[in-house]
Amino acid sequence: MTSEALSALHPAPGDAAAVARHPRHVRAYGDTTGDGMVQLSFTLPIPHDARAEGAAQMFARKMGIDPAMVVHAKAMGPDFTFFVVYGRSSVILDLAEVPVVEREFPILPANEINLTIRSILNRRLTVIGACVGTDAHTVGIDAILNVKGFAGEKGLEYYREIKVVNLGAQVLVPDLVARARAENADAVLVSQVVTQKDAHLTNTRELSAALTAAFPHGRPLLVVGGPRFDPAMTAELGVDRIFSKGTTPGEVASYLVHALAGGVQ
Amino acid sequence: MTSEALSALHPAPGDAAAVARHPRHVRAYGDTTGDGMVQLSFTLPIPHDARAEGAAQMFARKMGIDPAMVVHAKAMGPDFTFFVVYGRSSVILDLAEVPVVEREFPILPANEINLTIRSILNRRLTVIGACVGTDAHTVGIDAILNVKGFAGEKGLEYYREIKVVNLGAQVLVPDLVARARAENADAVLVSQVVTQKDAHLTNTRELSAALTAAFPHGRPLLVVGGPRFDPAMTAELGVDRIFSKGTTPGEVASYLVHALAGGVQ
Amino acid sequence: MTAAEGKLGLDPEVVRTARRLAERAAQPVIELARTHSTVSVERAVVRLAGITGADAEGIPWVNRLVDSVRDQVGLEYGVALPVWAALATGDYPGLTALAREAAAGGVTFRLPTGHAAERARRASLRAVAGGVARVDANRRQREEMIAGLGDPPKPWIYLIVATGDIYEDMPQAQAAAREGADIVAVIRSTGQSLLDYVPEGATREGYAGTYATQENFRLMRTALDEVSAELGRYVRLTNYASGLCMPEIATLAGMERLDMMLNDSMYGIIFRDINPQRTFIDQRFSRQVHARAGIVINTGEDNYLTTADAVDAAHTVIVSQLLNEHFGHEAGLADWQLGLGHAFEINPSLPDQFRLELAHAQLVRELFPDAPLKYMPPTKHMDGDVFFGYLLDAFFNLVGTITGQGIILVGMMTEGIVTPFLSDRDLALKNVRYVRDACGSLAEDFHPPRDGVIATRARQVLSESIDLLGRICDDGLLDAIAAGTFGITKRPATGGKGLDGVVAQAAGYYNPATEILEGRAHDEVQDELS
Amino acid sequence: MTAAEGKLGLDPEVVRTARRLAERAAQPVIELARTHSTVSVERAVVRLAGITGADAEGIPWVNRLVDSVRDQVGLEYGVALPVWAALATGDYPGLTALAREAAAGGVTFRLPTGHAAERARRASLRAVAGGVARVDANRRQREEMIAGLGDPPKPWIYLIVATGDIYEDMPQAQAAAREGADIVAVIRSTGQSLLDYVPEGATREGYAGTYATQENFRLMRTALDEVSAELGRYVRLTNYASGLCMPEIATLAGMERLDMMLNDSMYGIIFRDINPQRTFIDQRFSRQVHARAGIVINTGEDNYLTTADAVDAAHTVIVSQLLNEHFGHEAGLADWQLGLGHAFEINPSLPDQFRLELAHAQLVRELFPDAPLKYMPPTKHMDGDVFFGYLLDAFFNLVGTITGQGIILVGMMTEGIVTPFLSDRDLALKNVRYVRDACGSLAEDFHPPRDGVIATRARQVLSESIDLLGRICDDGLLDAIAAGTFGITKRPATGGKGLDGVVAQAAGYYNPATEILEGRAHDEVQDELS
Ligand code: B12
Ligand code: B12
Ligand SMILES: Cc1ncc(COP(=O)(O)O)c(C=O)c1O
Ligand SMILES: Cc1ncc(COP(=O)(O)O)c(C=O)c1O
Repeated sequence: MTSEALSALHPAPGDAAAVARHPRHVRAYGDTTGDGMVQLSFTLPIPHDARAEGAAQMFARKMGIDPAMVVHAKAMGPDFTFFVVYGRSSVILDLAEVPVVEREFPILPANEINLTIRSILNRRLTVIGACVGTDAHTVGIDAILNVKGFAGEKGLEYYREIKVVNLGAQVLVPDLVARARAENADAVLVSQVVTQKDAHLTNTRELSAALTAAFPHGRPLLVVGGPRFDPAMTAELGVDRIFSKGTTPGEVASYLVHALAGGVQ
Repeated sequence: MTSEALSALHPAPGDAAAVARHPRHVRAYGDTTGDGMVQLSFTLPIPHDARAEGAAQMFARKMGIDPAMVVHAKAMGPDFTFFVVYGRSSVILDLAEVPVVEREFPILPANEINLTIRSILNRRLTVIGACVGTDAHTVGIDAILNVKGFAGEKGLEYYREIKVVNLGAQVLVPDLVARARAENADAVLVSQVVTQKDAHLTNTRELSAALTAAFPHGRPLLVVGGPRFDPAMTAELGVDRIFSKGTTPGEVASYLVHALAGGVQ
Repeated sequence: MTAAEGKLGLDPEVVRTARRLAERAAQPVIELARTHSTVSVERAVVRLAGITGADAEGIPWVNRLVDSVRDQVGLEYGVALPVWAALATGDYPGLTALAREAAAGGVTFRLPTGHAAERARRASLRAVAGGVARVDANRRQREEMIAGLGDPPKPWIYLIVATGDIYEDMPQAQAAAREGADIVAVIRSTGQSLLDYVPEGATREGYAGTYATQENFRLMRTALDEVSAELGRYVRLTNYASGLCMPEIATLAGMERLDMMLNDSMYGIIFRDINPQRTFIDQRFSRQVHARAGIVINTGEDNYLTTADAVDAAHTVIVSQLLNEHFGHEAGLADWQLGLGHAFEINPSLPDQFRLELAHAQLVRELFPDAPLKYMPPTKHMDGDVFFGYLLDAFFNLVGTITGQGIILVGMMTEGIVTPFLSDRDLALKNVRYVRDACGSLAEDFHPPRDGVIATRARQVLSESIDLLGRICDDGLLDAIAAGTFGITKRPATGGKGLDGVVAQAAGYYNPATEILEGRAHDEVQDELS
Repeated sequence: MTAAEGKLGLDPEVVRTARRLAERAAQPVIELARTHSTVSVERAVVRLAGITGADAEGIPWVNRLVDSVRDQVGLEYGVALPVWAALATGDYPGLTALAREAAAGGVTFRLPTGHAAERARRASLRAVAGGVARVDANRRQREEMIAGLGDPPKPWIYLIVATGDIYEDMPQAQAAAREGADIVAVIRSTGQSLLDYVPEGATREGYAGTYATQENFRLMRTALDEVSAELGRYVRLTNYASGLCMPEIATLAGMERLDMMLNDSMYGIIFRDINPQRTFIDQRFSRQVHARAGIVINTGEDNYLTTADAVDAAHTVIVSQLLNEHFGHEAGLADWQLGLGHAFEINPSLPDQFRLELAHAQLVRELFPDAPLKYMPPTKHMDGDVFFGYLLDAFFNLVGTITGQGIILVGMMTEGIVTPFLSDRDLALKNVRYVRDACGSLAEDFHPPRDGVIATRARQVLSESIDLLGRICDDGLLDAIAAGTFGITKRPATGGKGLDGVVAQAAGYYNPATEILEGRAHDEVQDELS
C-alpha cells in the first residue's frame, strides 16, 4: 500500500474530515474512521460446549476478523450452534480496483425509443419474455413487460414500436427457443428468481447454449434479469446483458435500442 | 486437508447423517451440510452509487465469501453505505486446532471450600474486589462478591472462610494496590466492563504491573472478569485467571481454593 | 362466540348476505365438478385400491394404467369398471402387475356390462374401501396420539423445511419441533405441481423444496412421530395438494397420516396456470378425501397479496375465503378443517400499516369464528434488510396474537434472500415466543372504537367483498377468473395446463371412491371399513 | 388532560396524597441545599461572570481561583465578595488574570466589609448578570429558531453519539439528525463525572464518550445549527450535568445554548458514589440555571432498573420521579421542563412482560400529564443477540407510541456489545419510524379494562409508591438512600466523593447568581439583563 493510502486511513488530527472524505483505500466503519468493525453471524455444526466459542472465534479470525468478539452463542439442538461476532476486519479495499458496471447507454424517453426502432428496423421490435425452468416468479418479468410497469414507469408493452410476447412462467428452454424462431425475435428476455443450488445460473447457461445453437447466423439479444444476478457475469453466462434488483422498464427499453444501434456487436 | 476430512464435508448419500455427526473439519452451515453460508453486515465510508455494491461484494470476497450476495445496501447520508451480505465462506475449521479453555478445576460445594481454606491457610482468605479505572459497572463484580450472588448462587461474602473487601467502582490502581498490601490480600478480583479503545486490556496490564512491583516476594492471585474478556489471554495480560460472561460465584470460589492448593504456581 | 369476536361491530345480516352470494357464485362450478372427472381423480381411485411403484423412467404404474384405459376405452365411465373387469379375468395377480402388463401393451380394456359390470363395481368398491380404511385408521391413530401426547394450544406454530433433500429435511424438522414448531411443512420442489404424476420413493434433489412422494411422506411422519414422543406433544405434518395431482396427493396424505394440506380451490389456476376446470374438479375430490382423513386444509389467499396490492385487493381475499369455505363445506369439510389463509403484506411504509393489518386480520377472525385461520407473514416487502425483516415478522406475530389467529406461519428474516437457514428458524421461533408470551392476552386491551380507523376499514373491506361477489354471481366465477379478479392474473377457462386430463362423466360413470366418500356405499363395505 | 390519560382509572385523591408525601420527604433536603454551598456552585458563579481557560496542566483558572479563595478565607461567605474585592484593587485586568496571579500565589484575598463589601457585591452582581444575559439571549435565540424552523412533533427522537472525539461526533450527530433525530446527546467520557473540574477546549480522546467542555458544547451546537437549517427543523442538543461539576456544566450549557441536560437529584449519589449532600446542593443550583435557560432536564430513574429488578423496583421509579418533580418545581422548573425518566427493562422472558411495561409507562404518563417524559430503551436484557435486540427495541418503541411518551431514547441493537455504530443508529431510526408511522394512533384502540392485568398492575405500583414515600417521610430521605432504597445501592450521607467541597453558608453569605436566579436582584441589573 502506498504511504498516501496509509495516511488516508490515519488522517492527521484537524484535517481528518477533509482527507477522509474521498480516500482511495477504505476499511469498514463502525464508529470511527479506520476501525474496520463488522458484524458476522453463522452456524457451526457443533454442540454448544466449552469448545464452541473458541471455534467461532477461530472461524472469524480465519475470515480476517481480529480481534473477534463472540457476543452471542446459542445452542440449536444438540448438534448446532449459532454465533454472532463483532470485530475488526483486516480488509482494506482499494476503491480503484472495484469493477463498476456503469450503465453503458443513455436513458431515452419513450418517443425517442419508438423513433429509433422505426428508423433502424423499419418495423416493430419483437421481444419474447419468459421465466424458464421451474421458476414461476412472474412479478419481475411482468414488471418489465406489462403495460402497468414498475416504479411509475410503463412496461415495454406500452411502447408502440415494441411487440411483446410474454410466455409467462415455467417455460421449457426448447419451447422458448422454438417460439423465438417462430416470431423471429429480436430479443429474448428471461427472468430467474429462484437461486437455490444456483438454478438461475444453470438455467441461463442452458438457454444461452440452446439459443446460440438454434440461430447459427446470429441469435437474438439475450437479456436476463432477477434480484440475485450479478450484472458483471455476462461473459460467464453467455448473455448480452444482466439486470438485477430494482430494474425499471425504461432502462431495459433504452438498453434494447442501444444494443440495436450497434452498442452490442 | 486430508482426504478423510474432505469426505466428511461431502458425505456419501445414505450415511451422511452418521458421518456428518462428528466430523473434525466443519464449514459454516446454512441449510445444508458443507454449504458454508454466513451473514455479514458492515458499513463502508463511500456513497451509495453504482460502485457501492461492487465494493461491498469485493469486500466480502476479500473476507473469503464467494459467491457473495449483497442483499441490502442503504445510503446513510452522502458519505456512508450500509450493506448486508450473504454468501459462502471458504473457511474450513479444523476442530482439533481450536484452543479450549477447559475448566482446570472441579466445582466444589461451599462447605468443602470453607474446609479447604481453613485447612490450608488456617485463617480466612482475603479477597479484594474493585472496578478499576473509570469503569463504574459494579453489577458484575457485585454478582460475584455480594451475598445476593448470581444465577441462584450466593456470592463470596456468603462463604464463612472468605473475607471480602469490595472497593466498588472507579478505583485507581495505586489505591487498589495499597489496599491489597494493607489487607495482606490473598486475591485481587477486578472487573472491567467498558472495552472501548481496549480500556479493559490497558487497565488490566497496568494493574498487573503495579501489583507485581508492589509485592516483590510474590503478589496475590490476580483474577479479572467482564463480559468481553477472552479467557485465553491470561499470559498476555499478566493475570492468573480470566472469567467472562455468565460466570457464577461458585466457579470463582472453586477456582480460588484450587489455586490456593497449588493449582497455580 | 369466542373472545376475539365482536370487536368490529359487523352487521350479521351483511355477513349472511356475503355467504349467500358466495354459495350462489360457487354453485355452477360445483355442478361442473360433480359431472366431470380427471386423470388424477381416476388415478387417486386406483391408488386407494393400493397400487404403488413406478417404471424405470420413474413414471408411476398408476399413470401407465390409467393412460392405457384412457387410450382404449376413454375415462367417461371412470377407470374402476374397466380395470376391475380386467382384473376379474384372473390373469394378473394384482393392480401393479396389471399396470405393468398394460404399459407393455398386453392388456385389452373393455367397459364391462351387465353382470361383469356389477362384479367389477363390487370388486373395485371393496378394493378402494381398503384404502379408505387405511385413511380411517390413520385418522383414529392421530386422534389417539393427540389424546395421549397432548395437543399444543393455539396458535399453532407452523414452520417450513425446504432443503430439497428428505434426509436433510428430517433432522431439520425435528430440530424445528424441538424449538417449538407445532406444525412442520415440507415445501415441494419448484417444478412438482406441473408434473402430471407423483414421483416415487425417497428423494434427495429438488430446487427450493423436496418432492412430495408417498415415501417422503412416510419418512417425515416417522421422524415427527419420533420427536412428538420425545417432546410429549403431537407435531403435525403438512404438505401441498395443489397442482396437477391434487386428488392423488390428497390420497397419499390420508394414507400416510399427514395432518394438514395446502389445498386451495384456485391457487393452481392463478399461480401455476393450471386449467380452471381441471382444478375445480380435482379440488372437490381431494377435499372429500381430506374430509374423510380429518386433515385440516390451508387455503392460499395469502398469495394474491404477493401479486396484487394488499390494501387494494383486501376484499379479494375475503371473497376467495368465502368461496373456499363453501367449496369446503360442500366437499364435507367441517369448520375446524378450514385453515383459511390470509397474510400480512401491506407495505410497511404505508401510514397506519399496522392498524390496517389489524383491521383485515380481525375481520377474517370475526367472519370465520370457528375456522383455524392460517396467517402468513410478510414476504413481498422483505427486501434483504434482515434486521428490519425480523422486526416486521414480530409485528406480524403481534397481529396474530391480538386477533387470535389459529395457525401462524413463522416469518423468516431471510425471506427475499434464500430459503431459510437453520438459524433463521431458530431466531424466528424466539421472535414468536416473545410475542406470544410477552403480549399474551393483549387482545383484552384491544378495543377499536366503532368509528375508528380499524372498524371502519374492516366494514369497508366487507362491503367491497359483497360488491365483488355480486358481480361474480352475474358473470360467473370462471369469467371472473379469466378477467384477473384474483391476484391480478388472467386465466381463461380453457387455457392453462391439464385441460386434456378432464373428462365429462357419461351416464353410467362409476367411481367407487366417491361412492364411499359421499356415503352411498356404507352398507356394502362395512366389513372393509371397520 | 390529554388523550393518553385517564385509561387506568387512578383515584385523583391517591395521586394528591403521593405528591403531598413527596413534598414532605424533599423538604429537609431543600433546606440543606438552601443553607449550603459547594466549590462547584461558587465556580459556576465565577463562570457566569465570564472566566475561561485553563493552566498548562489543564486545570481551569476558575478552579485555581476558587481554591485560592477557599484556602485563604474559606467559602462560607461565597466567592463573590473576596474575588470582586480583589478585582476592585484594579491590579488585575480581569478574572482570568486574577486567577493566574492567584495560582502563582500572588494574590491575597480578604472578605470585604462595609462600603468595600457593597461595591464588591454590586460589581459581582453586574458581572454575573452579563452571564445570565447570555443565557437569556440563548433562550430567546432558541425560541426564535424554533419559531422559524419549526419544532418536530412529539415524541422527540433522542439519539446518542459517543465516539470520544468531538470531530467524529459532529458528522455523526449531523448524520443522525438527517436520519431523523430530534435530539442529539453527546455521551461523556467514563471518568468525567468524578473530575472536580470541567476540562477545557476541543477534545479528541475519551473512553466511551466525549468530554463535556464549553468548546465541545459550542462546536456541537454549531454543527447542529447547521444541520437544523438544512433540515428545516430545530435539532436539540443534550449533555450531562450530573457529577461533581453539576452547577458549572449547567451554566456552560446555558451559555452555549444546549437544549436539554441530564440532571437528576440522586444519580450522582447512587451511580457515581458522589456524596449525597454535595449532590443535593449542586443539584438545586444547577436546576435554577436550567430553569432560567429554558433547558429541559432529564432525570435518571431508568438507571435504577439496571441494578434493581424492573418489576420489584417499579415503585422506586415513581417515588424518585415525584421527588425529582418537587425538587424541580422548587428550583423554578416548569412542568414542560421535567423530562422525567423511566425505562423498558422488564426481563423479556417474563410472562406478560409487554403488558407490564405498558402498565408502568401508562402510569407515569397519567401521573405527570404535562411533563415531556423521557423513555429509555432496554439495556440490561440486551445480551448480544442483535436480532432479538432489534425486536425488543421495537416493542419499546411501541410502548412509547401507545402511551404517548414525549422523548424516546432510541435503543441500539448493539447495546451490551459496543457503543453504537453509525449503522446501528440508522437501523434504530428505521425501527422508530416504522413503529411511529405504522402504529401511529394505536392508543385509540388501547383500552385496558379496569380489572385487567394492566390497570391492576398500575394501581398496585402506585400504592407501593405511597407506602415507600410514607417510610421516607418517617426516616428521612438521606437515611433512605443510605439504606439502599434506590437502585439497591447503599450510599451513607457522609460517604462518597466531594463532601469536602461542601460548605455551610455563614450569615452574610453572598451569591450574586442566586440573587438573580431567585429574582431578588432584578431591579439592580435591569440594564445588564435587557
Ligand atoms: C411473490 C413471490 C412468490 C409468488 C409468485 C407469484 C408470481 N406470479 O410471480 C408465489 C406465492 C406464487 C411464490 C411461490 C414460490 N416461491 Co416465491 N417469492 C415471492 C416473493 C415474496 C416476491 C418476489 C417478487 O414478486 N418480487 C417483486 C419483483 C418486482 O421483483 P424481482 O422479481 O426482483 O424483479 C425485479 C428485478 O429483479 C428485475 N427483473 C426480474 N426479472 C427480470 C427479467 C428481465 C429480463 C429484466 C430485464 C429484469 C428482471 O426487474 C424487476 C423489477 O425491478 C419472494 C421474496 C421476496 N421478498 O423477494 C419469494 C421468493 C422469490 N420465493 C421463493 C420460493 C422458494 C418460492 C417457492 C419455490 C416456495 C415453495 N416451494 O412453495 C414457490 C414456488 C415458485 C416457483 N415454482 O418458482 C424464494 C426463492 C429463494 C431463492 N433465492 O432461491 C423467495 C426469495 C422467498 C424465500 N426467501 O424463500 N413466490
Ligand atoms: C447496567 C449498566 C450500566 C449501569 C451500571 C450500574 C452499576 N452500578 O453497575 C449505568 C446505568 C450506571 C451505566 C452507565 C454507563 N454505561 Co453501562 N451498561 C450497563 C448494562 C446495561 C448492563 C451491565 C450489567 O450490569 N450486566 C450484568 C452483569 C451481571 O454482567 P457482567 O458485567 O458481564 O458480569 C458477569 C461476568 O462478566 C462476570 N464478571 C464481571 N466482572 C467480573 C469480575 C470478576 C473478578 C469475575 C471473576 C467475574 C466478573 O461475572 C458476572 C456475572 O456472571 C450494559 C449493557 C449490557 N446489556 O450489557 C451497559 C454497558 C456496559 N455500558 C456501557 C457504557 C458505555 C456506559 C457509560 C460509559 C455510558 C455513558 N457514557 O453514559 C456509562 C458510564 C459508566 C462508567 N463510568 O463506567 C457500554 C460499554 C461499551 C463497551 N463495551 O465499552 C455497555 C456495553 C452498553 C453499550 N453498548 O453502550 N451502565
Ligand atoms: C394453496 C397453496 N398450494 C400450493 C402452494 C405451493 O405450490 P407449489 O408446490 O406449486 O409451489 C402454495 C404456496 O404458497 C399454496 O399457497
Ligand atoms: C441522570 C443522569 N446523569 C448522568 C448520566 C451519565 O453520567 P456519567 O457521565 O457520569 O456516566 C446518566 C446516564 O445514564 C444519567 O442518567
